[in-house]
Amino acid sequence: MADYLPHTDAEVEAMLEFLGLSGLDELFEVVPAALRLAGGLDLDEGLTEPDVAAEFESFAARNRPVGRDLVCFAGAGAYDHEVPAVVRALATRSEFVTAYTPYQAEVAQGVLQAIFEFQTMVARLAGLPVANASLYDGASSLVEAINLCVGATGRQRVLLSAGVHPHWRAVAQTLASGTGHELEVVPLIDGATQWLRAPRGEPVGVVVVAQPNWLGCLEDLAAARAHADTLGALLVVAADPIAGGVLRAPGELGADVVVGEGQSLGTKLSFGGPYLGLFACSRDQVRRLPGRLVGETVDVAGTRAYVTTLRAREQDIRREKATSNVCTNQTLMAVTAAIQLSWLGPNGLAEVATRCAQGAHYLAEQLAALHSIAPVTSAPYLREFAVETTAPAETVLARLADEGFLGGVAASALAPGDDGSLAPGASGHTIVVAVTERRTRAEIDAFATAFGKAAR
Amino acid sequence: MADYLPHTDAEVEAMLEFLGLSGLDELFEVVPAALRLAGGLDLDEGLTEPDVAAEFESFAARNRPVGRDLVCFAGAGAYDHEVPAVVRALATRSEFVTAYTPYQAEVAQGVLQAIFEFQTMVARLAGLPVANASLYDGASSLVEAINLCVGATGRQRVLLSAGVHPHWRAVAQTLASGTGHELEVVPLIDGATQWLRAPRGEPVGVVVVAQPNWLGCLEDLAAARAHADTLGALLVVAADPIAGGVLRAPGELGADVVVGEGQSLGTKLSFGGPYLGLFACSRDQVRRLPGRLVGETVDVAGTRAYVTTLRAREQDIRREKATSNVCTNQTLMAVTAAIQLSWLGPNGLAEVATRCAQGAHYLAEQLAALHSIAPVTSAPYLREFAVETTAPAETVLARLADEGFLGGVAASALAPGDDGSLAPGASGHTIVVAVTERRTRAEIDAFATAFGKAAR
Amino acid sequence: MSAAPGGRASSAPLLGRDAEPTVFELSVTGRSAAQLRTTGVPATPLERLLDASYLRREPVALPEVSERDLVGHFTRLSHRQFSVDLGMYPLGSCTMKYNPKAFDEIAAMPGIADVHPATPAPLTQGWLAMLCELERELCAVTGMHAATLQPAAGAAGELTGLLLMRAFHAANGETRTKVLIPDSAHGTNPASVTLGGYEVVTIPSDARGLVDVDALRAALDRDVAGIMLTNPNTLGLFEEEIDRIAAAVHEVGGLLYYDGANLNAILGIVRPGDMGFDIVHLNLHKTFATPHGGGGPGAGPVAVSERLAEFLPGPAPCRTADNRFEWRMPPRSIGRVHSWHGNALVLARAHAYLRVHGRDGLERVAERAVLNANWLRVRLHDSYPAAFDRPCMHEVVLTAAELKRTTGVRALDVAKRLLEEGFHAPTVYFPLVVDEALMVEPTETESPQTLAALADALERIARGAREDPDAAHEAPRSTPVRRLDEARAARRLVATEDDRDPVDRG
Amino acid sequence: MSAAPGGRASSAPLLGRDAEPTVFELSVTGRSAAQLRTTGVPATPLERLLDASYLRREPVALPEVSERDLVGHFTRLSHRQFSVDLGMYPLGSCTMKYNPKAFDEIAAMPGIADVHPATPAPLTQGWLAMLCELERELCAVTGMHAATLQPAAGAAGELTGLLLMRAFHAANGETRTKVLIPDSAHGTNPASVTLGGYEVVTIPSDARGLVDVDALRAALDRDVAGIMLTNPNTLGLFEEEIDRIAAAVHEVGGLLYYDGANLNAILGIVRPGDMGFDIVHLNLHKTFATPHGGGGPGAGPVAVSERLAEFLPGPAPCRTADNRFEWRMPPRSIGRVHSWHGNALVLARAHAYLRVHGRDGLERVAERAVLNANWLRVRLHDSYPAAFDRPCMHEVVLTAAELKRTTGVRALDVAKRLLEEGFHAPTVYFPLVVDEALMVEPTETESPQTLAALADALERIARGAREDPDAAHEAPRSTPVRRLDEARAARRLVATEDDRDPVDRG
Ligand SMILES: Cc1ncc(COP(=O)(O)O)c(C=O)c1O
Ligand SMILES: Cc1ncc(COP(=O)(O)O)c(C=O)c1O
Repeated sequence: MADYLPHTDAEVEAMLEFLGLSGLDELFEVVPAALRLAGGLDLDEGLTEPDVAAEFESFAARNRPVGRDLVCFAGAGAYDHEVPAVVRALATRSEFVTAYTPYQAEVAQGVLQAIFEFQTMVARLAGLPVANASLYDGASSLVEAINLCVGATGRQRVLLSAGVHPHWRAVAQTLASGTGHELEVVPLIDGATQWLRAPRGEPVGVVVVAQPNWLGCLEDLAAARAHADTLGALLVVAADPIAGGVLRAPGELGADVVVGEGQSLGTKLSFGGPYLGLFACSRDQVRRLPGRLVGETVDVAGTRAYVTTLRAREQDIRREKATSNVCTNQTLMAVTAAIQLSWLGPNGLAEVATRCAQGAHYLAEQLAALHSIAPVTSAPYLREFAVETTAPAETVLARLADEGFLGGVAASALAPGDDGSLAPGASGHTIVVAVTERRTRAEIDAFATAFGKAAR
Repeated sequence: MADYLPHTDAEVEAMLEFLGLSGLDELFEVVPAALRLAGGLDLDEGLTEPDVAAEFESFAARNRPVGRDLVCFAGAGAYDHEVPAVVRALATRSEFVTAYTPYQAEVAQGVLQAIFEFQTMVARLAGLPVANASLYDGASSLVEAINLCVGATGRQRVLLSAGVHPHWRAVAQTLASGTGHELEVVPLIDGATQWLRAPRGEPVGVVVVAQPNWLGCLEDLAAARAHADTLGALLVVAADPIAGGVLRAPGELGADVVVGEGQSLGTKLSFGGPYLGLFACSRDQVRRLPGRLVGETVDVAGTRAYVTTLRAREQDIRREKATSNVCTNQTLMAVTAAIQLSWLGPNGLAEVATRCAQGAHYLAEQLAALHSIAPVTSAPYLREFAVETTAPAETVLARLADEGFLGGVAASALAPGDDGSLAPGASGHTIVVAVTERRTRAEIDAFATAFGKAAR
Repeated sequence: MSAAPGGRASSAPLLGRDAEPTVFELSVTGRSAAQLRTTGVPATPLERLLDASYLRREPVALPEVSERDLVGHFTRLSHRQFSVDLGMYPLGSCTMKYNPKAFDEIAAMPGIADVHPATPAPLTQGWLAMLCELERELCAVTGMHAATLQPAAGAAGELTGLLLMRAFHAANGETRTKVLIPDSAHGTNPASVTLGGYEVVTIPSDARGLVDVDALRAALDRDVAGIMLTNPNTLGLFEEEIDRIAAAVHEVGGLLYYDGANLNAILGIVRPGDMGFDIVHLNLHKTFATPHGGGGPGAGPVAVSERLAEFLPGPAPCRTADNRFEWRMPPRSIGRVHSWHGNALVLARAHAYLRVHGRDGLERVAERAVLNANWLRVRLHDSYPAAFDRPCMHEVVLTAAELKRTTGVRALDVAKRLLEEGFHAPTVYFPLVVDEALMVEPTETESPQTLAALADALERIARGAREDPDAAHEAPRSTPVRRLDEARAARRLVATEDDRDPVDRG
Repeated sequence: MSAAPGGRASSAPLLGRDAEPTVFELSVTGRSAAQLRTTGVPATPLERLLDASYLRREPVALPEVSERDLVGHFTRLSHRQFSVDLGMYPLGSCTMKYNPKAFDEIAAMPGIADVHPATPAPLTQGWLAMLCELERELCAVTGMHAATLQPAAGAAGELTGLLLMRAFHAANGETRTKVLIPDSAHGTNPASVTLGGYEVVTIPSDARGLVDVDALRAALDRDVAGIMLTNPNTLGLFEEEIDRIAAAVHEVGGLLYYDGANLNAILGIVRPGDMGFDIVHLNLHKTFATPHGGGGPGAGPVAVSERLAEFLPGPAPCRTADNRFEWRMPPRSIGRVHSWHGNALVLARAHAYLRVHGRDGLERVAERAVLNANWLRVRLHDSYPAAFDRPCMHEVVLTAAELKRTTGVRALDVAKRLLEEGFHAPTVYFPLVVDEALMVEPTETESPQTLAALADALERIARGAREDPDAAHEAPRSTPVRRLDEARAARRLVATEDDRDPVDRG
């Protein structure tokens, strides 16, 4: 009998006696007898911690992680960036890990100030004045951005570039079944979103574009802004925070809302979660902001202090009229990101982005030189690009795994073949390949060689 | 250029200017030019943390650790006991890890109270009233115990059971070259120390016995006490703290000083260090106690508080007349042990010891049943025992490693063949095998099978 | 906008007692902590790889600090933060139980944590197997048929559940418009209903603190898509008439949604499925002890009865005939609700928790949680009566209304005084239906001694309120900061370093 | 003697501010935290395996706590503890620099940390290779020929060095009896000399704070086995006449021992070997940033010149001709000085530190350490003059003698006031030769901003001493506890829970 319950039998007895009860069962007398579970839950008996750890060792043995097992060339929304020990050591301090949402600010200045710092960093990255305390992931930030813009414009029609991550688009589509927003995907041609001059029909409230897009291509944000202006719509940019270390800030190029996936900022690949939804917007929209916002103030003694603010937007106060239903968010990842970005600093972040670009271009050169394989688009790219393979993408990846590489992401695994982002029919043979600053020249050389063989 | 230095170049310049210096070199003008190192140290240029981590990954790859690589049946002074995540999480809190010796008690109550608790636990384990805040390892505790007893009795002659760990005896011998103590080894016969009625020569000041001894055999402490009494000597017992969970406390059986190796109490195998020297003694000897001692007191407001006490014994006050030269000790391991023992509790510690005994006896049964291999002595044992092999011990261990077992410790690797603990000539073919509570029946069964094959 | 030249000192006063500068204030131009791997990749200038029009002119104005100052700063911030590991956190509705450290290590195993989410399924069989086991366990605990693990928190689970409701009715050719919610419900419920495209209809509580069944009946018609309930409800009371409620809702073709925030109370005692619920979300970060992280991450899987299973989000992990695992899209799936597969590491921790506890352990959890809450309820009866004077489940909502009337000391003051006493405060002013509510959830991992200490402190506070009410208004005084000017925070919004008045900077 | 029935509450007041009960006081009979692996080994009763005469009747009276209370207790204790990670620790002679977190992870790698020390050498080639590299690095840094890595701390290194001295002289057929030590030496030096079987002869410092070379010469004869020095000495001053000292000692056949506690000042600048030293210990826990652990572990390797190498302790890791590694006993080894191979994980961390810094980085370390100390010396000149008014190395010994004379505020009071200001105190009253000594070692990892803040605080304290000397005597007030009754601790020794007066218990 292993558990975390302190009560000794004698204590349970004493407590029951205090309550005038003769058994634990009586605590549940209010539960109608007919509903009571007979025979207990259909679960095994409890194990001890070391037994359970052994079970997890065997789960782990049936996975192929990056690192000592596979050298990672996969990206497509989740990246193998350096996370130093110092960030892990600080972000796992139990005061951050085992606290709840900072409802009692007097004893939550640690988390509150860290979020304030996080907000500042995200806002500066985005080039916008306000950022919130995080949302679930990139997809949920996108959805909230659309909701915000629809609310602000009163228009439910949304133009979504096919360059936005296919999963994010899928989530937006799912949640639109509740809100009733109309999503229209605008296709890519040669890696760039092809905005139609004047789409027919209802007035458009929101235009969404990704920078870089999910195939790694850099988009022309000025064109997206101009398009949104023509339509009288607000512009949402789904921006990668690492690329943001060297690319112009979307806010400066006219984005009204910037969203992003913050996994790259200190969080492990984690099989996809918990990740970190980034969200920044213009000052005008702050009362529509979803989720928590930390503000600076003073206490009764005049000492600087932090507190969640503009709470009247939130569900616990505003209920059905709230800007969003989010309550629990991804605070620990936000704190982690604040630590990681402080570790990187301005030059470190720029250096990481630059090294990604150098690595990706070096790989492209090698693939071209050794195997005449070129990116499928001529668009400029930073950290990743798509290539076509003769063998089916899944076969290629399986062969590469045998050689010790996570060789990229099959486009078809993420997006249906015809989602507008690729040439028709190409997706079953397309792999998106990413190179981060952690990849050495030797790894890239070995990968380029292996890739040529595997791709045939 | 990767390092941990905050100074920017501009700051260095400003500081030099403030000092009226024109270069960093001038800081070292006091160093005679002839002595100054020309051309820098004969070391490589610095690397970055991830580069160095990669080097350590490759060192690690050239070791065979216990756990996923080798199933551990080795002991002989270092044991593979359960250390739960909770102990690691608490003992690695940076307040404990990055503090210095608690010189300023007002800001060191965390470490001081933890040591006070540790002292209480060690004293209760030993069955003696006082324990110190730790020494380097089992061997250093033994040496300090001998020094204490010599000091107390004024007699430099020491009888050392051959059952005491050979390395500890070796250390005592090395350090005796400074103190001039005369160490005599008393041999084992069939695993038990063979005290001579009345050894000739100088009066004996100290008698030392191990419980269990290094071959795993339980000794008769009452006989050792009686022998010490006959000689008018003090009795030192080198006791294993895990075995202490079920064995009678040496202090209750008359030990004047109890020493031990505390590695089993929450510290990993760590290739031999840092470990933990345990030291407890009777109240009479407290002013001869080596090392730090924490005592309880109150602050000016009457609040209970802890402080290092009886400091007049220590080297920083007493200098050449100090009871010991120890300064830095193994505090972090002592704090770890306090946490581990609190996690175990009275019943947990007894359960661990009992399971060791069950595992060791089960292994012995299997070896006997499958291969007619029996322990080399008929003495009772708890966690380990010695067996003889037909093939040389080193060959047997190499074969077992190929099967995934760390199969024990070759007696000859620790002790010269003729140190009095084994039958003459037996040591090259003797392996000391340990079984802890972490070994499953399946592991023991597989090991017993493999051992029989390997031992031939 | 960038760091103050010169920066501030890193060494701030001791043990969390003094204000800590922001990391930007510690920043000095040119300082840095980052160390990257030496790769040997040719360092082609970026301008040769990308057109300058894409590139920013200045790097992002992030802090520039040494690793030493980084460590000092965030370590000191951690000393200004209460947490479960520091003491009792009786925050009602939040189930702040002890988070076992063993699961931190499990969630950090390289074979678990370092897996890319787009790794092909044949290379992630361990993860898929674990998620399938967890789905089965959640179904066993809730009495449901199938579950999605994608929702990242309770609220995301709610919205997923409402979209399932919508898909179900749509598949039946129905367009229903309303969802019923009791007035004691958590704010996420109505907010989710709106996002689900439904209208909220609020059902009052009766004098017992339970759903007013007559009012419920009156609200029911064929426009009602369903009802969202938690049982025990947010007053900590078991809805005894749940079977009647279920029958009534089902009768008009509505569905019952179970908000799992309070599931801790009934683990192994009664299952939502057996009470008649069709859709259940679980808050793994409450019930199954995954740490809250100062506000997240969580995980809010949704389990459903058989007739709703085909609508679940996907792709979902599935076991194949030959005992392998793959991703499959449920036939009439509403689609994806997460960027990847949900908060996977949180799911892993929950599975570990479930394996350690098992059938026997979970039942003990519920029993001890309910025992602790009732002990506090009875013990505190004279100073803080329960809002509804009947046996409670895992939490109890006390009221300070009488205290306020006689002394002027409000629930908020009691909460702040409790901070001084070393406890986190209960949830206050929720549920909204109780005047001066103090919602206390001790959880099962607190000992009788800790309960007694909490009760002592609360009674001391009540006595103190009579003797010196001002002291309570002044509380807390011993915390890292004192009561905040929240109005100023909203009025003069300073949400980033760049919003600060120039005078307040540096 | 065993736990108080009922125990105390776990939840103690907030953030380290209040006294924490001992873990024994939290104990309740029957409670437990331990969880052991399920093994399937037959659970034969112990009495059947061992004669009852060996067995204790009662289990050891250890605490009985839940895992939750265990975590609460030690987390709260950690909040009552200052550390490098929380702030500046200018403790002279202790080199409390930043301890890089990367090395915590390196020291925890399973292939490093989970290796049994008796694993045969063919299975630990990685460890042996690393230790060989470290030995080479330590020799490069000190200008020595070979080193032992066994000593577990500086004092253990000293004793090892003295035994090497003894073995060396013995091999030359000499029995020398005395070892010279300057009056400013650390207490471990004389204590080690005694344990080495030598008599201590104290050499006075001269007016410059350096060894009085004339006094030294006067003390030298053929009974002198050697001299122990640290350079820079404990006053932070470089012994400029080290070559003359070395020549004089060598002339009488003595050896020079270098106490490496202050090596940080001269890394890459000058090597002990080049100064004429024969034996050097290093404090890896000072110079190479391995964390002090609240008082240990450390590591005190001893490096020696070629003529002493054959006496080094063993077995020592050695590279063989075919580039493998094995353990070898030096030909005339003094023997073992550690249970195994030394504090191996501390050694691993130091190797990592040396690899990250390299030749260039180590020199920067020394430069910045000396720059910081001199900046403080000059900046504080008016309020706390240096005991010896000349350029210092990595640390400076200030004196509060004048402050005491004019205000009654002593070095101790200054130290306690500094605690209130959020800094650890400097080392006080050491070295003994300085009146009211405040020995300040900032280390190189503190920024100019932090130095300025320390200086500001010290000046504030000096000013305050003039205005209100009592306040300084009362300090510290904002720390977890205030000044202690140290006399009572010694008079009524309470060294364990069982020593406490019955009234103080529970
Ligand atoms: C009753 C109730 N329902 C729903 C939620 C929302 O859950 P989450 O915060 O995980 O989104 C909460 C959380 O506090 C709750 O207490
Ligand atoms: C000058 C000096 N020598 C020797 C030592 C002793 O070193 P250790 O504490 O590692 O035994 C110290 C430690 O404070 C010291 O400062």
